[in-house]
Amino acid sequence: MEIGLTHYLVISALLFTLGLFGIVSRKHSIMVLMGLELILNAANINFIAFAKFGGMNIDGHIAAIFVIILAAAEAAVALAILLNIYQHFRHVNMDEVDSLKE
Amino acid sequence: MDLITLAFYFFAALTLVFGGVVVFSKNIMHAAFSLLFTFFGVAGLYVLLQADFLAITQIMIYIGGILVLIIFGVMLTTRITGVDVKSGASGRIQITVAGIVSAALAVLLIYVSLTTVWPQSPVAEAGSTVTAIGNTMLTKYILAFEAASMLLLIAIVGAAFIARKK
Amino acid sequence: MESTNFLWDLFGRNVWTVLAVISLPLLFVLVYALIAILAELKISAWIQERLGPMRTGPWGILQPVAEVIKLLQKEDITPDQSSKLLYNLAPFIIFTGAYAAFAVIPFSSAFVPAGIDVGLFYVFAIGSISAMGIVMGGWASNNKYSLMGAMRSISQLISYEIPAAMAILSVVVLTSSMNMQEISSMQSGGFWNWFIFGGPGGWSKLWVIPFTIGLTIIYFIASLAETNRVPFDIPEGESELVAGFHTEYSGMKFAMFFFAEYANMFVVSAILTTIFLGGWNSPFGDFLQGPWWGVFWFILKSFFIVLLQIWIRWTLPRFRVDQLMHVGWKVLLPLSFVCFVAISLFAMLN
Amino acid sequence: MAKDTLLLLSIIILFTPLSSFLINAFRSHRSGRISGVIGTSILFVDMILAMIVAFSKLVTYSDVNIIQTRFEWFSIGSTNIVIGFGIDNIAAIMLLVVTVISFLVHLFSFIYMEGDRRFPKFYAYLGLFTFSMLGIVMANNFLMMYVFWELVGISSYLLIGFWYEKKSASDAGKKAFITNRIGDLGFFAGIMILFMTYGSFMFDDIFAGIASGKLPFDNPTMLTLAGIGIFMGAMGKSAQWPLHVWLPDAMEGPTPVSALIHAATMVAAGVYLVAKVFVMFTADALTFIAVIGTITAFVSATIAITQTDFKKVLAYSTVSQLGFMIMSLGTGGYTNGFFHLVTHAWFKAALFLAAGSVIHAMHHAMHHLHDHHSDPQDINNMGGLRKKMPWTYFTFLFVTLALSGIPLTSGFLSKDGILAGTLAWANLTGGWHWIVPVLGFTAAGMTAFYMFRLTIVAFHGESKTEIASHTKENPIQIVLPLVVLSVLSVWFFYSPNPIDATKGWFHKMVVQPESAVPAAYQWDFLLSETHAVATDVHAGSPAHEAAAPAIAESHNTTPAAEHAAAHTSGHGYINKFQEEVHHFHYTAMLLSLLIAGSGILLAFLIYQYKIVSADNLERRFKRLHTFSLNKWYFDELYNATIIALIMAIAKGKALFDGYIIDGMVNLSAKVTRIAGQVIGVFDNVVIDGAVNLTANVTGYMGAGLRKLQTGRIQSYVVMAIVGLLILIYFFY
Repeated sequence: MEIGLTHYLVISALLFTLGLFGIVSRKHSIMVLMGLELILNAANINFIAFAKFGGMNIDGHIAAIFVIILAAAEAAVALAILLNIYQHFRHVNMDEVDSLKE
Repeated sequence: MDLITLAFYFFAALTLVFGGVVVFSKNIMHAAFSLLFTFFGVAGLYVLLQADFLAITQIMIYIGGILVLIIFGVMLTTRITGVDVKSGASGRIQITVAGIVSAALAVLLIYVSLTTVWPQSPVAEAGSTVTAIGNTMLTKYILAFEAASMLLLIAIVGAAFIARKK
Repeated sequence: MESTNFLWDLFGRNVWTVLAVISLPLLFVLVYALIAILAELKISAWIQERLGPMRTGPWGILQPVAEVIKLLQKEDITPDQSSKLLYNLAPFIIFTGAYAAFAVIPFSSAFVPAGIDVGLFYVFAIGSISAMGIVMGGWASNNKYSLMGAMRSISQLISYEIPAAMAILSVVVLTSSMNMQEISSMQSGGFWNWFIFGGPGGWSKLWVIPFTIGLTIIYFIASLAETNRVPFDIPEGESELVAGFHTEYSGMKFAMFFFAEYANMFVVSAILTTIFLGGWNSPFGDFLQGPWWGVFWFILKSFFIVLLQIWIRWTLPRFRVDQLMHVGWKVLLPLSFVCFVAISLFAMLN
Repeated sequence: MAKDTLLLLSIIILFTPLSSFLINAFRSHRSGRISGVIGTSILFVDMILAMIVAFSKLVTYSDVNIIQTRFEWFSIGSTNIVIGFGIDNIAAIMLLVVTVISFLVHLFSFIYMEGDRRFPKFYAYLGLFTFSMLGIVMANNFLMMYVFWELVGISSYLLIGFWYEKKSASDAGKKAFITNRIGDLGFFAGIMILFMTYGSFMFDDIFAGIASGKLPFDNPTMLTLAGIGIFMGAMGKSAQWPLHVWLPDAMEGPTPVSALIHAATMVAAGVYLVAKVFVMFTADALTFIAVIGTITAFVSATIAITQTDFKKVLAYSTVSQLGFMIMSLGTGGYTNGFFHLVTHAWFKAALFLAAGSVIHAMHHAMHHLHDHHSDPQDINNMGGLRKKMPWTYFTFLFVTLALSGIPLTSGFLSKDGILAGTLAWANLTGGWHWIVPVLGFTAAGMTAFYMFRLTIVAFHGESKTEIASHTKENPIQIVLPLVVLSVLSVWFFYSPNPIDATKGWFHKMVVQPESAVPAAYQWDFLLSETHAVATDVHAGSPAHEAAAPAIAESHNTTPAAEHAAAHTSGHGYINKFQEEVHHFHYTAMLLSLLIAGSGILLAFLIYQYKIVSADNLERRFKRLHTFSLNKWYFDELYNATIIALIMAIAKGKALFDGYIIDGMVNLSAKVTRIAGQVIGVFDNVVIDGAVNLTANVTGYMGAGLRKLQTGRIQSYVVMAIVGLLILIYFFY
């Protein structure tokens, strides 16, 4: 079978659900962040796949680039925030970060 | 089965298997390093999709940037006393729920992917995308491009401000 | 730029040809590494006014071979509490990163393993895989020196990547291409057309010569840092961190690191050669110009840079960490920006 | 000096003492001496400015009736409240009197109050008082007049009760204030009658209204009542019988205060007020004023005879002299009444400051002897001070002569004029009115008697106590004001002729204004000939306004009046009264000299040469003596009548309040409580039940739904995905 659009879509779907599972099932914030990256990658695969097969052409690439830019910015800010959270709580478990100030 | 198909399955497997490792690993460092391979696999898929610029961008930013950041984050926010650094799984109920929901979503998405009739267009000619991306970026998407540059600048300044020691 | 690879023309595209293309640089690297090790030993000896290895072979020229055999024979120790998988994986990752860069290096006008349009960008991106390998090995060793060495290495790599990127980008601005083969062919016609001297062009290029020379120096310094060579060898500074991220490695895996380091040295030298020193072009116009002579010139120039690196290693002392960061962020980065802006202006006005 | 400049300077003069008050009030916890320097120097500046303004008015603008300004303050509905200020001749003279005496008192107090722990506060109060008094002087409307009237009252209250640790002092302050309030009630009522009728507080508007023939409630009696009401204010301030009781008690305040406020300025405010609004008094009102003045003069003179407290004697003497002034105004002797105010201000201030000097010296001596029980103010503790304090003695003696009405003094000029005026008035009106000059002359004689009694007992002979023999003269800051003030009591300052002041500058400057009251309700002899003719011919016509030159601003009064008088009678007199006064001038002079001389002689016979025994006299007129000594039992009378009545009413009201009102309140409370209990049960069971039911239902629902709101992003993600699944399931 010729490798076509659906192949990529299926891979993207699986990667997306893996990312979703990572986000939902982990307490560690960085694990959640990793799950998020997986989801973004899944989305990007879709963009590129549609760029090639679905006629999105170069616009798909551009969209993917912006996704990557956003991912970079998000990772930088998120990790800075996590550092701060760690300084306060000595851990970064999402469900235990429950007070706004000391 | 030609080389391209083989490569596709190789990269798909690389992506999904290590994606699974990322998600299911009990060791957060293992998860982080598995992410390297996942990203690499995705980059490979991009190459197969004739998005060479995107593939290299993927390697450069995801591996050289985000992944490094994540590993730094792990190291700075976890007491690394030994090599087994727990990735902090939630309670069993939560994992079960997450599994069920994710599986349901996966089934649904795959079902949708397979059954929908996607608008297909003739496969684009292979060739360099760099020029095209550059031209489009600086004409059609110039505003978004500038906004993204501002966003990055602000993110850098903000991250540096937030993270510095009080 | 379709196919600048003579092997494709000779044998057509099949699995065997691909394998040959893939392994050719490996062969080269093996030979090169032996020579480079010997050079390192000998040059250090001469600089320190001693003879160096003399016993293995005439003037000790077989000493690198002996070293390799020694390393292969050594017991391969894996620390008990280490993360086994990652520990074993790290050297390969690093070597992969170093070796992957060879894919786009144009040895000759007729040979480049993969002539892709974004070659420079690719080289640059692939360097980060080495970084991942370093941190992987450092962490998996479960040794605080290793970990600290790895973290220092990463921060150093990130810091010096930016000046290096600015240098490369300046050339990209001048050439409007990231294809290394194209960049090389642009510099044909004598050393005066090399990008260290502003590339091909009329007399107006005199304005940018100071900046291009400056960028060459900046790139060279940054490349020293990226390969963790003296004076930027803090990640493996033996007086502080024993041996940095590869403290725990021994035997064959240590050899891999060693190998990767020398490969990296060659990669950065090759890039420098390609983008600033005319690549496979003869410095004297049509004199000794051609596909085969190109290989000669290219290897000669790259080797010259490698020797320069070795020379510096035995001449300069090591930086402190804060000095390192200072130089990277407060000296090289602004200077490279200045040069980049100047060159961009020039390119825009031309 | 332009008129605008003059008005501007006046405003500065008005507010300069206020700055002294503010500065000293805010540094009341700091060192004292600086406050004294600040207050005194500010008053010095003020005095210089006042002199400039006064001379400018009296010399440059002597023919201008009043230089004034008016502006709208605020408006209530369609009624605009207009106020303003202005300087006429009497105001200019009062400016001089007030600022000069105030400055001298400031200077005097520098030594007298030295060491007092509320020294800065004292100067602050003095500043406030001076400000208020200047406000009264400059006011050209009833509203401002009333406001500053009360301000003067409050600063007087503060100064009388300055040593409030002493119960008598704080009581005296309250008494002064409350008694004044009674008079002010009449004042306010009078103002309101006028305001309701004429819709303005401005003197000009009101006088013009009266002159145009418009009467309050169309009733001449109401005009008389308004006049009497306003005069009641003057009665309070100027301590007229029967509201005179506060002034002697006010001597509890520091002596410089007594000199400034209770001798020279504030108590003169009543007289000033009467003079200022003189043109609106009807004949009946004037008679009332004259009678009150006469009674005051006589009654207080009798009391002064027996008092032994140095300051009390002076206080009653002040009351008596104020009675003279009021009497003079009441009998139509406008100029002489005001003249007496001015001359009296100088020498009474001098008397009080001399008293202060004596008391200060006595205090020092007591301090020296470690005596803390004797009364430094009792004249029986003094004696022989003539040799100890020569400066004080001679100045005191001179001003005593002035007060007694001996020729070559200013007192003689003014008092003689007053007595001549009473004779003329009695002659012109006749009947029982003759009692006024009779009592006036008697009081004048008694004045001479008690003043010399005071002088002889306190200063002549040998020292009666140890304390008196240890006194010594005070420093220059105390003596200088005495000398200045007594020099100002020489006749020369007012008229070159030592026995007749009518040709002096004062009588030229202070001319009796034309009455605004319609001729029917005014003594005919007080109306000028032109006015009388005008009213005869065009009664009730607008000619009134034109014929009342005193009313219109910057109208040339003096020459006009003179011109008119010259035309009609040819005698140079404004009206018949002036002429009559002139006829009685020498009679009155001889009579008063005779009476004053005999008073002095009697005093010398009794107290200096002891030819007539004081004790014998006292025994023989035991009842009269006791009556006088106890001040005619006025305080007791008030206690027994007014205060007792008020207390009885209050008690009745308290009973009413306690039984009937409280009972009703308690009853309604009880009823409400019972109703409340019933409603409470209903509330608890039915309403609360319903509310609780709603609340519980909501609560349980909330508790159930709350579980969804975990605060964990992950569960939200799960829910979002579940929602997405459901949506896709239904719509795909």
